[in-house]
Amino acid sequence: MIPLLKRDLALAVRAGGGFGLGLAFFLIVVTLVPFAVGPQSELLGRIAPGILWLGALLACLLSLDRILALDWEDGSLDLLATAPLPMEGIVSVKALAHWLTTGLPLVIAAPVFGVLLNLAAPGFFWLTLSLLLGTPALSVIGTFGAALTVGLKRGGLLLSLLVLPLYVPTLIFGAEVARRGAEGMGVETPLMMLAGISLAVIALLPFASAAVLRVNLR
Amino acid sequence: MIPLLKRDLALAVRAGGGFGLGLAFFLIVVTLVPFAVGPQSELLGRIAPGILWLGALLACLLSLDRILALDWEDGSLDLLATAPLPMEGIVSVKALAHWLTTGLPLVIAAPVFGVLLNLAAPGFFWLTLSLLLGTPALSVIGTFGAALTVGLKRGGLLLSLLVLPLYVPTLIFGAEVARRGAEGMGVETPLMMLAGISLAVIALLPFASAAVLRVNLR
Amino acid sequence: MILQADTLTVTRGGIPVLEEVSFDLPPERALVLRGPNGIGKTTLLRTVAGLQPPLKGTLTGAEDRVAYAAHADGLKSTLTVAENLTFWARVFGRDEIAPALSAYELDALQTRAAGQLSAGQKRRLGLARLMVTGRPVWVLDEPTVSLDRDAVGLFAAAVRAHLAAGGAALIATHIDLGLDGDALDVSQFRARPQAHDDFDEVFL
Amino acid sequence: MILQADTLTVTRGGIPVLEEVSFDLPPERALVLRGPNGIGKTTLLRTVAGLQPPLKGTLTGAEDRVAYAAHADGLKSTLTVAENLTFWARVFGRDEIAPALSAYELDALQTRAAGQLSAGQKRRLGLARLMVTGRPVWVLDEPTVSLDRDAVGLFAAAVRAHLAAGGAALIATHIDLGLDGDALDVSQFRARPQAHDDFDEVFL
Amino acid sequence: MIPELGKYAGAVLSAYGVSFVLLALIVGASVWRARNIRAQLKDIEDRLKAQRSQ
Amino acid sequence: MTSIWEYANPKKFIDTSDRVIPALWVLSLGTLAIGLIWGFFFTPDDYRQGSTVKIFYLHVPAALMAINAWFMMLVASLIWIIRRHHVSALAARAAAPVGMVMTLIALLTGAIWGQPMWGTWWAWDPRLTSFLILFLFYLGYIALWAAIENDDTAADLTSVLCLVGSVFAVLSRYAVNFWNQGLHQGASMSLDAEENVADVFWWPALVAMAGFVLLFLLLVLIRTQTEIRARRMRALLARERMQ
Ligand code: HEM
Ligand SMILES: Nc1ncnc2c1ncn2[C@@H]1O[C@H](COP(=O)(O)OP(=O)(O)OP(=O)(O)O)[C@@H](O)[C@H]1O
Ligand SMILES: Nc1ncnc2c1ncn2[C@@H]1O[C@H](COP(=O)(O)OP(=O)(O)OP(=O)(O)O)[C@@H](O)[C@H]1O
Ligand SMILES: [Mg+2]
Ligand SMILES: [Mg+2]
Repeated sequence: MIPLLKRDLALAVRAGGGFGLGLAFFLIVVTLVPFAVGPQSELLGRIAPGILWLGALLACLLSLDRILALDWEDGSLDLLATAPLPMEGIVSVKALAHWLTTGLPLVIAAPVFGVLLNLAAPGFFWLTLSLLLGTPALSVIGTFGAALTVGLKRGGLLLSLLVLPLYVPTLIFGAEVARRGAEGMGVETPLMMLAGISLAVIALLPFASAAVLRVNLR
Repeated sequence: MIPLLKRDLALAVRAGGGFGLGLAFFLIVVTLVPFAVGPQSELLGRIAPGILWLGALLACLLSLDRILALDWEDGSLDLLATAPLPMEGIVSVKALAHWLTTGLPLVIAAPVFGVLLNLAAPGFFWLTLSLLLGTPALSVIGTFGAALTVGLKRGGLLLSLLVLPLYVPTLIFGAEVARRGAEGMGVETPLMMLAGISLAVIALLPFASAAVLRVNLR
Repeated sequence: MILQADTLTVTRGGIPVLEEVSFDLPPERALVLRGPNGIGKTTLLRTVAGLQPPLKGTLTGAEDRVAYAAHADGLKSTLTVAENLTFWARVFGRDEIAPALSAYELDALQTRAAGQLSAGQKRRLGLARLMVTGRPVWVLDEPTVSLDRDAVGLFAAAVRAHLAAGGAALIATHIDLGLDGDALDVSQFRARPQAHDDFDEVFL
Repeated sequence: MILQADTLTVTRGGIPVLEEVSFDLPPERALVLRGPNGIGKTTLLRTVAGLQPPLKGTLTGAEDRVAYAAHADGLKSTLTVAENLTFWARVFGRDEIAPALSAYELDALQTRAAGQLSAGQKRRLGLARLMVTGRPVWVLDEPTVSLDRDAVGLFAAAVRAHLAAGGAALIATHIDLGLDGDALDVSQFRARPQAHDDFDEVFL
Repeated sequence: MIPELGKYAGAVLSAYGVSFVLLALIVGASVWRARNIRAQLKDIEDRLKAQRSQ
Repeated sequence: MTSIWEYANPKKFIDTSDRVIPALWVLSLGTLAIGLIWGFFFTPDDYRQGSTVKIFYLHVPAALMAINAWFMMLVASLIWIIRRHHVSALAARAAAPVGMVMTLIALLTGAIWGQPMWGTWWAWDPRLTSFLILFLFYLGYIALWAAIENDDTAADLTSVLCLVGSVFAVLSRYAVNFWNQGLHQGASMSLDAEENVADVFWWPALVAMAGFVLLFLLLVLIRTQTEIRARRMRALLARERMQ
């Protein structure tokens, strides 16, 4: 497990590895929003928590097809499947690596982007917390989608189509935490739900991912 | 030229060809926005023109790497380059095919999605018109980006990064037309600018695209 | 322990390509699979490696004892030769990569990124991977593709050393490797077309 | 009209791989390029096809007269055999695909999607493409990869017919094609490593 | 005996119209594809039978 | 004593359904016609909603079938996963487009209804939103089937997607409910409810519902037959190619 994680992280930071590209995409989406909806800061402040969550989600989404497709193309995935690692472990490590290279940077950078969108002061803490709790779920669900589409030619857009409805509950509760937090309202319920979803997904979904990946390798 | 266009359209509608996937992505982005920013219809109506433009732009963006990458991978691009077609013609046809399979469906579907986001009644006409004028520019600029990144492994996210800043002027004027239109204000200036950008880009950018594509094929 | 295939039927895309395949592979032996293009050698090897289940028949002695080398090498072009090899060694719970490097004369290339190797060097690295797995049964699919004569010699020596140490090898190849193993022509197992009358059969 | 290369230097990744390459290719002749892996045959052929400029030297008679067949076939797997071929014919301003189909015995496969062909059939389709271009100079990079003996015969016959009709062919290959063309071993043109003392030189 | 739909006539009729069109589409597509595939399969089975009886 | 699993044999399934289908044609179209004609021509207008109640006879049955179709796919997927009967996997595949059309009818008739009732075509009401999400699930499910060449692989992958998707669909329902308390009517089918619709609307609606169920059954049978034949055709062609 550990060597696989180490390798994936090493690959991510090498040339062309994709570390930081999710972040850049996030930046650009956030920058484009004022151009699209207009520069009124009151309006931007109102939609800021939602847009930041949506931007983070899209940035995650776009990097999903790297999770497994590269290993599939160069044959590593076949070889890993014959190695003494449980498939559930492999997909979990892949999801973890994706989170470390995409989700975590987004969590750290989100407050900075919040400034750009005029996010209300109390919102910063809740936005960061909700992203910290929610992005792992995005990575795990995304790995499931990646495992479903791994053998397909140009699975990228199909992957988005499959994964997005699965992202809905996480997005709703995550954005709700950030929005209520920014408005100074109570956030217990959505926060609990968000944490619950993340835990359940991390505990259970790798089994489904491993199962579909095995089918795809056949 | 014509056979190339015909082939690209035929490929798009065959299995796995990607026709309609851009549309699906657009649908999903538009669906997710209310989950992110909340269901208040007044707020949604205010940001609707901007979000619809942004959604259309992202849907375009995601399908850009199909424009040239597939032909590169299977060697068609090398063979096309040695055929008696000017490279400028090839990239123009590719951009046109992209617009027909991605941009045009978005233009047609945008009013439907406008309903979902509670777009103000006068906005429908201006939204459609601005997309009709603006999406060709998105396709042509995107083709330029695709030509720049064609030989790179996993150029997808890099392509987005390169292209997004180039999309900014089109987005600003396009969204401005839709927004002012929805609010019943005058739209002449941004409309002229939008049309101007599209025309200029269509007339000039193919030369740049052809030049970088030639370099990339070397 | 013997690797044993007993009346195996293997499928590709849902269709049987080889049927009733039986062979024994005792330790210290190599078995060379032969047969024309498209007959189903790759399919058989993938089944032995455990990547796909056989349709019928049983396979014993393969579980967790097989190191598989496919048409693709599973190398990461941005990692160096040593990093690639170390990764696979660790995955199989081992550490030592020096013997594998020297067996394929890769020492001088240790710090070179795999993407900057020539095709033959890449292949040598892919084969060196087998030596760091510590697995007793090597399952090799056309291992000598794009190797020059000297490198084929290195490969044959590595296989002989592996056999001498109690290992076994199952090799699909079109060329003569200079190994004194048994040869098995898989053409004889070619799946017979089945009668089409019975409606059920197609869902086999 | 003669295809003529005069003291050509060709580069790959910015580095010269072959230099001072000169040859003449008159009509009705075939020229077979030989040389070990990695010497630069593909690079030379891409230069002749006009895909990359030579570093030095001149090339005459190639402009708009070359049909190039690379390692990859440029087939679309969701289009049928006939659709693929018709597309390339139209691109070159022609219509007739029947002779090409029959020369490579593809008639029976006309309506099959290219993705469902075997590797050898795909290659035959890729070679049939040359016949619909109507171009006089064929530039072929290892055309017989994955072809079986019969198909190699079909290919040789097609080349002979092309030469008899006044065409020419430049072919890089490792095997014997049974054509009575001249052979050119490109190893002799291998680029010498240059002195690195002078700072400017590396920017060549 | 067309019922009096009042000011909502447009809404009601278009609802029925849209529904019928969609139902007709799915029924039509199902039937058409059923015919098509049935005929194709028959062709292939006949051809294979002919081949084997030679 | 014959077991129900006998119908998992494709041949037997086709033979049996061939016998049922003609009767189903008559039955389903008949019931549907009776229900809709009754509802459209012979029921009074609602005192609040006016003639728009007539949309009820399309909207509610379609909405119910949209959910039931997904439920049927879930059961069929489970049967495939547990017992690996090909007919059930193909039945799930056959049902998906029908379910998607039902979802679309519910969405569109609802939108048309909403214009006079709520003054808007669309609102992000929980029930409406859930249906939109259901529509997306149908879309993804169908796209995945279409994208995979190997039939068994496709059956395996889509049934796992259906399983996981069902869990997430339920989860989304709760999430959406939390996110917005809506303006849509409560459930009319619950027997205890005060707000139960009057019997005059209720009876024709029941008949129309029966019609929709029968029509769904008919379409699924026809389409499953087609899928079986198509699958056999692909297998025969693939074998022929190998010889
Ligand atoms: C556009 C999306 C809509 C969807 C997906 C939808 C869905 C549903 C569903 C699933 C039911 C059945 C509930 C049950 O009886 O258990 C239902 C019933 C109903 N819907 Fe909708 N609906 C939509 C829009 C509308 C609109 C705009 C109206 C406007 C008034 C409406 C009015 C009704 C009525 C009257 C019922 C019957 C429930 C009752 O009688 O109280 N729906 N809808
Ligand atoms: N994806 C696929 N779907 C269906 N059939 C396939 C697929 N890939 C290969 N086949 C068929 O399966 C058969 C066996 O292929 P396999 O790769 O096992 O052959 P092989 O003996 O390894 O050939 P080679 O010597 O060329 O490597 C071939 O006839 C091939 O056409
Ligand atoms: N992308 C690249 N960047 C730098 N050098 C490269 C690249 N690709 C190939 N080379 C080098 O260029 C040289 C010439 O390659 P080329 O493909 O022309 O050889 P070839 O004679 O066609 O070999 P083969 O017989 O294997 O096809 C080789 O030594 C190779 O290592
Ligand atoms: Mg093989
Ligand atoms: Mg070469």
